[in-house]
Amino acid sequence: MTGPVRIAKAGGCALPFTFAGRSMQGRAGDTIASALLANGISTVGRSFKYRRPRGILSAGEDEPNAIVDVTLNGVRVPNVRATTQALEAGMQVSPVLGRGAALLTKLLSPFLASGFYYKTFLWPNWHMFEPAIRRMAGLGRIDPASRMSAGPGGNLSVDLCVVGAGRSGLRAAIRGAQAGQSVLLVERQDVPGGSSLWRGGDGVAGLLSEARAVGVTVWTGSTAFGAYENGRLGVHRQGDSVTLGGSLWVVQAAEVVLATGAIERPMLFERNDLPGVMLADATLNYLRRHGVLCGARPIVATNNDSAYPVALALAEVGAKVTVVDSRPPSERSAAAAKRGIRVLTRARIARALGRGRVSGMVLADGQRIEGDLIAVSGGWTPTLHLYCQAGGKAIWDEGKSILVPAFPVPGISLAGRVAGKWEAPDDLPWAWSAAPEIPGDGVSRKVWIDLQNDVTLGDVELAARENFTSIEHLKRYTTLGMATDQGKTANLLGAAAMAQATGRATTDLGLTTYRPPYVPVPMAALAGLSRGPVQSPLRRLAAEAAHRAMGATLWDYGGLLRPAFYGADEGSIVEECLAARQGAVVFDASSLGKVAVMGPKAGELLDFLFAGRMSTLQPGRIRYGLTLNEAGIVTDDGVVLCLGPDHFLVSCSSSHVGGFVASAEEWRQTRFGRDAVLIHDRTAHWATMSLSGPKAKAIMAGLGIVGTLDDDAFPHMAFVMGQFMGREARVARVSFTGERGYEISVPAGLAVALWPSLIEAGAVPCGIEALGVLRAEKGFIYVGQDTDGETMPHDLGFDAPRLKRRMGFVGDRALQLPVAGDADRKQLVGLAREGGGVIPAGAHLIEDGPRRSIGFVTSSHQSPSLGRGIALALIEGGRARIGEQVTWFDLGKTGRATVTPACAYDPDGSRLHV
Amino acid sequence: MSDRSTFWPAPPDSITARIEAVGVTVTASCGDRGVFLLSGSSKTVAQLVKDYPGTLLQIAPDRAMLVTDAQVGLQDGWHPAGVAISDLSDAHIRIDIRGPAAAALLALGSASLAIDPNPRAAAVGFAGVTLLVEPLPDGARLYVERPWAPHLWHWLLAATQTAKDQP
Amino acid sequence: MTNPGPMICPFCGPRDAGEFRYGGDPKAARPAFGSSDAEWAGYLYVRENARGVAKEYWVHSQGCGQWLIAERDTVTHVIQRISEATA
Amino acid sequence: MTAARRKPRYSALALLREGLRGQSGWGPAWRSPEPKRRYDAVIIGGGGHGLSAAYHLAKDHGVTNVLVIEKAWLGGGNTGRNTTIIRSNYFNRESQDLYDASLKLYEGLSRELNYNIMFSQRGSIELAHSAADMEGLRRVVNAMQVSGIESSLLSRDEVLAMVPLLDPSPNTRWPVVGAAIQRRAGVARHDAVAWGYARAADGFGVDIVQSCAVSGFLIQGGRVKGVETPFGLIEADVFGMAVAGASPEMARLAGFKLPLLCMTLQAMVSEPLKPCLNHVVASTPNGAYVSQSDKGELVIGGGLEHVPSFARRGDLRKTAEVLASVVEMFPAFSTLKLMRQWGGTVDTSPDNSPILGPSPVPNLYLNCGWGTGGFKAIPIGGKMLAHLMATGKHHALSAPFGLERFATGRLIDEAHAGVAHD
Repeated sequence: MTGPVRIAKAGGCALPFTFAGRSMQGRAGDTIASALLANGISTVGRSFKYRRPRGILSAGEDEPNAIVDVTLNGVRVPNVRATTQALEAGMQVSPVLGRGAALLTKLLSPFLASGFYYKTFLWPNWHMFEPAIRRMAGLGRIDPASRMSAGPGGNLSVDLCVVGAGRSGLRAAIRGAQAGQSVLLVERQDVPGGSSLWRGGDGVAGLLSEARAVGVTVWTGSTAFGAYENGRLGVHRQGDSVTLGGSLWVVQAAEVVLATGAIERPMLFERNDLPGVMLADATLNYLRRHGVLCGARPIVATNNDSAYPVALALAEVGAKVTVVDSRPPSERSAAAAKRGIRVLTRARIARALGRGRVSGMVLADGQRIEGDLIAVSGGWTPTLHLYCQAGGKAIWDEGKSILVPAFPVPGISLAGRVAGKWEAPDDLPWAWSAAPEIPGDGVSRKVWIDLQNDVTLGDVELAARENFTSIEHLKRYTTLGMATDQGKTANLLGAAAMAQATGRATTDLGLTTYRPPYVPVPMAALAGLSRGPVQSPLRRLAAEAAHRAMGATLWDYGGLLRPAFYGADEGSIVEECLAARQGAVVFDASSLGKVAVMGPKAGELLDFLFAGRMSTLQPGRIRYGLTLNEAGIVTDDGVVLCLGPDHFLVSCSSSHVGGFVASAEEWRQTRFGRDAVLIHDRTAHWATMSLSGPKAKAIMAGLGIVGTLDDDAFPHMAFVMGQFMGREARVARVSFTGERGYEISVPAGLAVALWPSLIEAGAVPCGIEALGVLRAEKGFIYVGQDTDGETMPHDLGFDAPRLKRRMGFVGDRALQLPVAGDADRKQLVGLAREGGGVIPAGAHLIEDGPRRSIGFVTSSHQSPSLGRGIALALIEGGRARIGEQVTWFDLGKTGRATVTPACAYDPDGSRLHV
Repeated sequence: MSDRSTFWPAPPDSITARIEAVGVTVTASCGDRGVFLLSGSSKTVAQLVKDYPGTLLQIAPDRAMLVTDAQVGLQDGWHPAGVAISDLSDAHIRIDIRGPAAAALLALGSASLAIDPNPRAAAVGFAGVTLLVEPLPDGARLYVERPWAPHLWHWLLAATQTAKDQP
Repeated sequence: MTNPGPMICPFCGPRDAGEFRYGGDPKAARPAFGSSDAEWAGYLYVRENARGVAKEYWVHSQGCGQWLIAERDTVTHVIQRISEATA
Repeated sequence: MTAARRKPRYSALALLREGLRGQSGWGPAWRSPEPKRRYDAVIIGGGGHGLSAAYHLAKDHGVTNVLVIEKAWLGGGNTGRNTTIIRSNYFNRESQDLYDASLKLYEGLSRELNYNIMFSQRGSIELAHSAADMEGLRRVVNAMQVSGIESSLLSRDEVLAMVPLLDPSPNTRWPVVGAAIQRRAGVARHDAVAWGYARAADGFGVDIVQSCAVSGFLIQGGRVKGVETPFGLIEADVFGMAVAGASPEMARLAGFKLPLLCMTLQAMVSEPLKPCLNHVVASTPNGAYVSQSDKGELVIGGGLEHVPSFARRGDLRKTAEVLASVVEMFPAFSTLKLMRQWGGTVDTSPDNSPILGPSPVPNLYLNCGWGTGGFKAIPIGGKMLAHLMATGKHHALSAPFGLERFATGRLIDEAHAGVAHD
């Protein structure tokens, strides 16, 4: 009993590797599987549930058993499919399922039929059994320290994409290129040729050079793993090593031709899971491509003609071949016999023999046949995966005994064996199709259908008995087809077995849904460039370099990278707050929106977008306002400047600029008319530095940007134009800190000049953290933090739109809905903690008997200027509770606080005019 | 909360920044041109373009961006002639991507440029942001708004560091 | 028969679908201020959400910014017609 | 009335007995009868909610002359497509009461149904990557604690100790700053929930008919008299609708429209691994979440694709976006491969809260609008629909979720409360 051995002499250079700790040698051009076979390895792992030994079944992406963990250059890659992964020198290959618990499961196996876990583990509860079950389950082992990189990938648009560079694929690509189409040909293997590489049949080299000559782009080591909508294909291109993720290419193809061939089916007989049972086509692949003879005394078992060339090839290299053909004698069987091959016809396999590896088989009529390899061919299943993913439906054609497309899918056509066109290459007319043969009654049911998930014929029949008879129930109840090979060799056999068990035709049962990816795809390749700072990028300030130069700490504020504070640590926030109240501070407000609204209906559009009227705004003046959605909920707040007749500038808050522009454009284009009003987002053109504090006016005087600073000529909520470094500047008197304020806007190119000039003029740099405290002291809101998805204008004290039943703006009608008048609406108020401390933001206000939440703290800080904690909160009927005490709750702690008006600092606003 | 200024790389200097990669050269520039967003009837826009020669990038039926060669003082606002003007001279950083491999890099950034490298309208989605494309004989000039320029630059750095062993 | 391919913007031409954003149901007129609460709720929240060809607003947000009306099959995502939305 | 009294009880003993008899003694988990012409109650939709409603009609209200109609295969809609997460960390009191009642039912469900649904209360962790995220989570944790539902905040070090594969470095796109955890939350075997309820309901005599699509309603005098099916007209006194993504279509057949928008929610799994992740981990800002199934696959989900769709399959761009976030948070996952990706059609409501209660047709009751959060609500969704159908009145827990809330404007907003869904 010899098992697999390398018979061909020379070949690629030697490649040392280890398997389960034992050092071995393969050679260049080997897959891990062919190298293992060359070293006489039969068992490559153990099955999921019964821990039975598993040997290599196939030579392609349909392999269920040869799943290994591979470590190379210190990187461990779990669940590598040995049959498609090229061998590399220095690989440490380890089988996935160790021997552990094999004896126990062998004893328990009669009790471990499919779905047993649904019927037990009820007492005491699942948590007691789960850890053990999880340890037994799972395949590969992840290494926390291992990392895999991937290429950037790309997008490609072509007229025609052909999948599969076998003969049919090459011909389709050439036809397309000759017809003037741009053609991409995608081939999974490392060289074009498809099955002709081992099935023989010349002409491939000629076709390949012709394809290249007419301009076909050929990608090898590339798998079209997914067909998505509108003719888009996901293609994974392998990296040069197992430790590299390769890259994701998205191919937009007007037409797709699938020349993806077919997958050989195993046969069903008792103990068909023994190592040494292989697909016939695979044994030919290993012989012709890797010089490996998988068995000295192979038994070729088949129900179709495709196995005869395999038998002849094995015989040619000296193997003692026996053919077991379940069909009556035929011209094919006679020809083989003439070549000295022992052929048994009308012969069915009953049982495989051997411990740990095949030693022969017993036929249905009791005959015993010795052999060290059973090469099976149970028929072929067209690889219709991408057609089905793209919206097609594969149905079993009882007549032809193959899967066929039920209806055409636009843009997708089939070529070659996937289309059931069986005329084989040139001289070997084969009939490959055959109906799957399911063992009848009175035969052991220990017949394996899904080798990786250990699903037997008995499991399928148990599912039928328990009425899990839909194909989807069969899959989910028995886990048939849910392993890493996704049932490529099992699904159809499962369907045929369930059909027989329930007296139906395989066609009626249908198949489970084909889902991407066709083969597992590295997550690193799918992530592509989206790593680190390139993932979910932040917007940046024009003056960022200047802030960095001053050692600012930068944080993410709603999608923007902004200075949090300028000192060494968060302690400097207090100093910045005090500087604002006592001297003057400057903060970078460049991200505030500057959206121009122009045209005859500009004022009318703004009246419609804002809860208060804007069209009455005079040139040079500024007005604060709220925008709502049609449900009356506050979506943003901001100021509007009137720059001139029919020319307004909306300064919305930094994180809502995109939202405001989108909403304004919706109403402009669907209600007001494109010509009547135009919207230009000028935000990026301007940099805005906001100076505020009692000394702000003195500093402005020193800068000379604007002519007059006289309060009558230049009052609060007005703006004037000025000059900075020879270019136009705009200075607006608005205040978000409650202090006198001058917002200076200059062209963005001058940002890095304006910021230092304000610092040199005596302004203290102020970060967003301090700004958060200053505006909270004033009770000024951050929409989205101090408001939630239910807050309406009157909850914030803007009662006019609702009470005056103002009409003609977004959300107007919603302010009259019953909910708008509920007494228990949450209203924005201030809170002063008993004893002066800080109530954590996120704390709730509670009422007892029974305890329930009546609101929550939205903003909370220690106020350096007031020397106590201040907070804003949304509380049910808040304004009516001003002056009352409430109880706050935070993570189990409670305390008291007094409800105050939202504004805790300079309520009458006298500071603005100091 | 830790300082994020190390994770988010400092923005490149938008004059001297340059990337040299296999088959592609990337350079940046900004500031030295008058750039105006024009909206209004095509007649009035055409008249303006005649008076202020430069490149006109058509963005939408109702807007186009005029890139003049000099700092020119077109007045912001709504003009009775029925055209709206916005001075966006400092709004964009111009990034030129040139060389034989430019087309593939542009296609990686925008599947739309893979479909049509010379789009009828200038605005496209590129590396997750919306920017303007001016096709060049050997590549393209991208006009990206300043807040997104650092991201685009770091995306270009990542995209051009193609390891040779990953296709 | 070719694939439906990328989305065709009436102004910008064929573009990757990722540049477009769904903009809601094309509403008839906005109910008058005096409409009933139920009418307003219908305008705000009730949608056709047809299975099959549906009339939808789309916005070419990473492009010309135009609001478009598309007739799109909500099962196959194939767009049969797309045109500029008008006031 | 114990459940499934006419069914052989599942137990280790029964397994032992059947193990020695070649598993031949197990009868059907549920029958597949031809439907009768008339029932007391008909439930449209043989998913988790529909089967749970049938079970609760029999168990809570003694109504057993019930038919469940499923257009395809039992549990084949969203029940068979979700990422199996069960939790009740919601913001509003009405949602907390509803989803926590569901969690409590789940805690006893395996024994109640005599069917192991493998509910693994391993804790659901929501990551914060900034101080602002932490404040948002604190707002929800406090809301839950005030309502008496266990939940707490975790420090950065506690999170990294529980989830060692997370990238601890401050220099990653999603630095771990802390998290919120609900320890009673976890995952379950989703198919088993549907099969457990089906078996128990069948045990009470409920008829479950698959491959039976409703093609129309016979409405007389403003009430539903019967439903048109491939088996002809089937009449009943009261009807319940629990069809999730098919809700708009079913409503149209009954002559009204709903405030729903059906979209695709994607899910995906890695190849199976030895145990390496012992909690559900979600990230609010990037919307990705991951847990490990008992078979070893990493079950990964991400946000919605905001496009009306009944395609039940996701776009490659969204798959790549979700995986990019997961790999950035768990760098070791870069060595893994995506094994399978699919989609379900989720019926989202304007406030991300369900719609439970009478429809505009008096004797047709609604259970829909669960959006991305339907699986965790199967036990309570069924119990509420059963109560409505049996009594004609709301249960206290379902009252706030009636269809009329959209006219009064009293929405239960779980969209803006910053709670990551599913």
